[in-house]
Amino acid sequence: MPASLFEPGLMRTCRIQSVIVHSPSLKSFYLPSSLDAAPGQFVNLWLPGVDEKPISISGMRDGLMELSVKSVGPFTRALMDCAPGDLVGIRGPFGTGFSPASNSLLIGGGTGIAPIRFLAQSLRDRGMPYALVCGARSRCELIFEDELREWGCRFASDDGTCGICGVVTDLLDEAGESGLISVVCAAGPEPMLLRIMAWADGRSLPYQISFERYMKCGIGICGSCCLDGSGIRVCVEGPVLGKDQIAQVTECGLPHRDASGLRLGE
Amino acid sequence: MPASLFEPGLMRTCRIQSVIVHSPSLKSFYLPSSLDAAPGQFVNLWLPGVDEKPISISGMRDGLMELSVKSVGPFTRALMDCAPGDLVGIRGPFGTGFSPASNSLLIGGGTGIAPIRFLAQSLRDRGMPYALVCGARSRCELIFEDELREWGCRFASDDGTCGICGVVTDLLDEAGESGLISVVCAAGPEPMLLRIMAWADGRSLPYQISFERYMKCGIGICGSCCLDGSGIRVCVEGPVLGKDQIAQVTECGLPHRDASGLRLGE
Amino acid sequence: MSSLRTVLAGVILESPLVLASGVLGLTASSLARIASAGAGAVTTKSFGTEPRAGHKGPSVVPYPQGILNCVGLSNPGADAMIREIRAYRALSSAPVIASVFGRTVEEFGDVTARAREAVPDLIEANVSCPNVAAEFGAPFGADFESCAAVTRAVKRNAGPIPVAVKLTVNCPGIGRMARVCEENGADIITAVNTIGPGMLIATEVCRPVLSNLVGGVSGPAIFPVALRAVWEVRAHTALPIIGTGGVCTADDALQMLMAGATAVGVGSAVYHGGIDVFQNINGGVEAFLAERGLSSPASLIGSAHAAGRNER
Amino acid sequence: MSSLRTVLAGVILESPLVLASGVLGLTASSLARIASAGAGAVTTKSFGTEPRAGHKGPSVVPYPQGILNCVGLSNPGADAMIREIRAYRALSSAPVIASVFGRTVEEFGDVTARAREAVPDLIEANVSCPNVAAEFGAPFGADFESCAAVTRAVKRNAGPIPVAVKLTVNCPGIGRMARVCEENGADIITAVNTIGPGMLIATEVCRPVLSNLVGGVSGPAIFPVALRAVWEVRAHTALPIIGTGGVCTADDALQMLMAGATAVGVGSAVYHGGIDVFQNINGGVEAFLAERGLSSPASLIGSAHAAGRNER
Ligand SMILES: Cc1cc2nc3c(=O)[nH]c(=O)nc-3n(C[C@H](O)[C@H](O)[C@H](O)COP(=O)(O)OP(=O)(O)OC[C@H]3O[C@@H](n4cnc5c(N)ncnc54)[C@H](O)[C@@H]3O)c2cc1C
Ligand SMILES: Cc1cc2nc3c(=O)[nH]c(=O)nc-3n(C[C@H](O)[C@H](O)[C@H](O)COP(=O)(O)OP(=O)(O)OC[C@H]3O[C@@H](n4cnc5c(N)ncnc54)[C@H](O)[C@@H]3O)c2cc1C
Ligand SMILES: Cc1cc2nc3c(=O)[nH]c(=O)nc-3n(C[C@H](O)[C@H](O)[C@H](O)COP(=O)(O)O)c2cc1C
Ligand SMILES: Cc1cc2nc3c(=O)[nH]c(=O)nc-3n(C[C@H](O)[C@H](O)[C@H](O)COP(=O)(O)O)c2cc1C
Ligand code: FES
Ligand code: FES
Repeated sequence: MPASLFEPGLMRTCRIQSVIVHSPSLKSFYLPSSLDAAPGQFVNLWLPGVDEKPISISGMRDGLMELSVKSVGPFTRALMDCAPGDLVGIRGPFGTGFSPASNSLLIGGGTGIAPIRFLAQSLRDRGMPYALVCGARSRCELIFEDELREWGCRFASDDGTCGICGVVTDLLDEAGESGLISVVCAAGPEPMLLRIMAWADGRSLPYQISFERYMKCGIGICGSCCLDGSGIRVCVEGPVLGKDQIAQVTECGLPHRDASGLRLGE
Repeated sequence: MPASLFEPGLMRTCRIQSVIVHSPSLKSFYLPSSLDAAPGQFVNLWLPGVDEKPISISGMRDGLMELSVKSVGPFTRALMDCAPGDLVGIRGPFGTGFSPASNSLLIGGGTGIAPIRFLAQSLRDRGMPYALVCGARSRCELIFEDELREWGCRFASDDGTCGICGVVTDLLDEAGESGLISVVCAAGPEPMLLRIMAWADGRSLPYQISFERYMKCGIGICGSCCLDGSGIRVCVEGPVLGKDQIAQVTECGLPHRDASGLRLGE
Repeated sequence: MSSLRTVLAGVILESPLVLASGVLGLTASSLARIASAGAGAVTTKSFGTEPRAGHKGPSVVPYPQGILNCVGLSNPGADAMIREIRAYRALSSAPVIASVFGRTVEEFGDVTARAREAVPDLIEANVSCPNVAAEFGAPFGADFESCAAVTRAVKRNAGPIPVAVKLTVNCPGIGRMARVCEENGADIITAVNTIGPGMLIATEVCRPVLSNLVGGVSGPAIFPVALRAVWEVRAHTALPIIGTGGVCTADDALQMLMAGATAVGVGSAVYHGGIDVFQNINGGVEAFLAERGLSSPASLIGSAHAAGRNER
Repeated sequence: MSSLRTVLAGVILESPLVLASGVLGLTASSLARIASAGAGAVTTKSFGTEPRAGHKGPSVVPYPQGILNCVGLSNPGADAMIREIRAYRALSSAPVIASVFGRTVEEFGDVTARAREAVPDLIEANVSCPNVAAEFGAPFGADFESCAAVTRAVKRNAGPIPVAVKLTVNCPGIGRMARVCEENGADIITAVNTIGPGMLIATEVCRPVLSNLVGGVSGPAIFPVALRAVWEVRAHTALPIIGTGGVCTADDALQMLMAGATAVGVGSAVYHGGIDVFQNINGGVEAFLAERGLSSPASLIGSAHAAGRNER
């Protein structure tokens, strides 16, 4: 049998090379990787003995893949204890990425800053102009604040500890004015994404939005991540979806399905 | 999973395109084939409902693979009944081929003429000079007599019905004189092959000899075709073996092993 | 003109391809998408009476020859699945198969009664789940007695809806097991579920990859085993068969039909060949039929049995 | 310095790799060639008291994920194999395993007595052959009773030569089967034989490809199933295991060791990776050991069991 070509679905293990502590519950992990990944794509990260969960790639540089994670439950808590040298498993990269375009308006909220930061990194590398706004509940939940500021980012925080006191959508009009916007690229909590889409729709701007849904397989077969409407699989056709795809989704803003497939609250 | 590259071991079916009747018990079959095969290689031919047996490729032209077969038992007898349009299975090409060289002396005996004819065909295509001698028990056991004669072949037959009355090795000295011989390439009954090797050894000529042994798998795992000595697999390292490989074989000229693996007479 | 129309226990499918249970079968939208992608019928994820989260990750991991999974019996429960089946009807006209499981014979009866509320076209009993009442919790499908009991319980509560029993090869003889199902009222045999189970170990970390240690094997690796199982079922029963396991190409589907399948399950191929795999297989089967002047797949069903042993 | 030296039931192997039975195992020269290619021990083709030609062709047919074979129990008989084993001694110092089978318990005893004349280092009982005395001719390995009887019969006649029993996954529980073998005197468990069986159909000719219709499945396709079987055997017995099935790479071999194998069988990989596969696997295992400062594969054996379930 011929040696099979690279299959992203196969499990590979590697050692964490270094860790950046943004805050005790917000860290970035660097993994050696020769993968070719686009901003917006994610990996399934396996902590042996714990669980495997989808995590966006937040940067790719010098053969290192960066993952930026916030502690919200058992898996992410266990990850906070990981140190350089620890072995983890990686499958992916999975899903679709953002299509890089000049004059993109990039919007990241919370851990959604992760893929947006990778996108900004890659637009900068290509010399493509962009506008960038990021928000979080509080400064301590912001990743890469200094770097992003250097990259021209405007900030919003619920508590006013960083940038304007408010939500990231409050910055949209201003950012929209600052230049000709060709496309809106956003990732973050779904209520924020809904507001961004409404804003962009009002201006007839195209958009690319990164969605999160409960995921198991990452390879498009288990059905956990399928969106009501046209049955789009967030792990394959997403996580980044365009306006036309999103138009077919009938569950935007609804509570997500859980591990059993049950929609919360149903 | 990536589409697998072409694997010669897999079964493929095709329809017999045409048949040449050399004699009621000696026929050539033409099969559509896009395979790249070298003279000396063989295929496993499956007659559905009958058996699967190794058969040398006797020619390759215009997308047709030619197999020339003599009726000697149940399988080959059933093959004599096959007509254009009949479906057969093919696996291969298997094994090693002859290395084409200028001034080769080609010697075919009996059904061993089959691979030798393919070799002559390919040397002619490349414009490489060769000498060619073929023998059979009787004219009616000779395949491609007219064509071979056109190609400058000298013949020998046990009963004198074609060429000299005698065995093909009787022609060697003469063929050897006719020019500078760089290598001897032979296929045929093992006693003939032994005489050819002795003749070539006497003249310090290199040789490439095609062997036949009982075969099942054709892919080098069942062990049926292994030669005593260094354990060469005739289906993979052979059927064409060079002088150095043959020097390690300790069973040349002995009765062959049968389907059970038992050497006949042991 | 050849058509792919297939009649399965009286139910009409526009293609013999059936989306296998557990693959993209959790929601109405997902099922409808696969139906419009070319499946003649779609099967829901197997559901029980109550929601179950299933195992942690990794729970679905490919290896180069196939896929291992231990999602097990994770499902949103009968209430939710009934809602999804009903919602599906508004989205697609292709038949839908409700796949059910229980941990006891009674539970199989109960969930069938629930499933019936949704009026699926077929009910499929997944007997590969462990029988909590049996020694070592062996699967129902591994034992003639318990498989018979499940078949009866499901059949009793399914009313007029035809019942498929989905068998595993991990049993003393799948042909005889199918016969037992037939004798106990099954209308269809689905063969097979995942095989194995199998394991993969991550050598760097020196531990099994799957959270449950082991998982069922599916995908191209298992195709020959599934094909043989279908052949055996055909040799032992007159029931229509949904031949499932490793089917990725039109040639695979044709082999299943010739071995005795009336319909052909497709699951893991969605990974190996994408969602287009349904259209691709349909196209290949249609071309095969057209070349031979056959008007439907029906005449292929079991046709390879006529040839007998490969020795004249 | 790491070495690959492995002690298997007291027999010393210079590598944990063992040529699996039925692959290039008919003749002394072939066995010796594989030993010098890097196998730590070699196993003969399974032989019975009398020569058997086996099935017609096609009897060994690859599919993209593995190999199907129905060469079955074709073998040149005990007389010839004894000659080959003796001749092998002149050619190689690597241990040789005589694989034997019988169609009755008595035949197992008889062929073991014959095999013993050749003084092999180990005798392996292939219990995947049909028990002609059993209902439906089920294989000895499918039934606790008959597997126990064979183990006793072989052990009785093997004298001081350690006995391996080679199990199939087609049984009610391979772990418990291994335990039964242990209780009845087995010194080693070989796990596993081919799985399935499987079938392939040539759709153009509408008939099964293998002359025997079905054949055992081997090669990379079956690796996860074989690995799980080794894990189960390890969990149920203290016997050393020859972990066999689909091993093609050093990582596969390491997984087998970590699952509990002391030695690792390699068969079909000779097709998938050529005869160099032994050297390549040895090299990879050696590198893995060296990187971790381990002196031999022994410390890896069963090491993945320590990790337990993948849930903290
Ligand atoms: C495509 C994608 C990219 C993501 N990228 C990032 C990232 O870059 N950084 C980051 O911190 N987080 C990211 N997440 C979210 C991350 O997967 C969850 O935070 C994580 O799974 C929580 O697991 P837990 O055990 O810590 O918490 P839990 O207590 O199990 O869950 C907390 C919440 O996390 C979400 N979640 C849990 N399990 C899953 C799952 N299997 N799939 C999807 N969501 C789940 C649910 O909303 C749940 O309510 C991403 C999720 C998706 C789908
Ligand atoms: C590499 C190779 C190339 C060959 N090329 C040709 C060819 O081009 N034309 C041709 O006519 N014949 C060729 N043969 C021989 C051909 O395979 C046998 O004639 C055929 O297998 C006989 O089968 P049967 O059932 O007709 O006769 P049987 O009665 O079964 O056997 C007659 C004799 O054929 C040989 N034979 C039988 N089965 C096999 C087997 N599985 N493998 C090898 N030899 C076998 C044995 O010497 C046997 O005594 C070749 C054989 C080999 C090994
Ligand atoms: C991720 C996954 C989940 C599955 N879940 C179920 C299930 O809930 N019920 C069931 O009967 N079969 C289930 N199966 C088995 C499939 O329906 C099918 O029988 C098996 O995978 C073999 O077919 P395939 O090779 O085409 O996938 C599942 C298979 C996979 C890969
Ligand atoms: C062509 C072939 C012949 C085999 N013959 C035997 C045999 O005679 N006795 C036996 O115990 N196992 C036999 N086997 C099984 C192998 O020894 C091995 O258990 C199985 O193939 C799985 O390992 P693999 O995937 O490395 O080949 C045979 C396998 C093949 C492929
Ligand atoms: S995570 Fe399984 S289909 Fe998307
Ligand atoms: S024919 Fe099987 S090894 Fe050569």
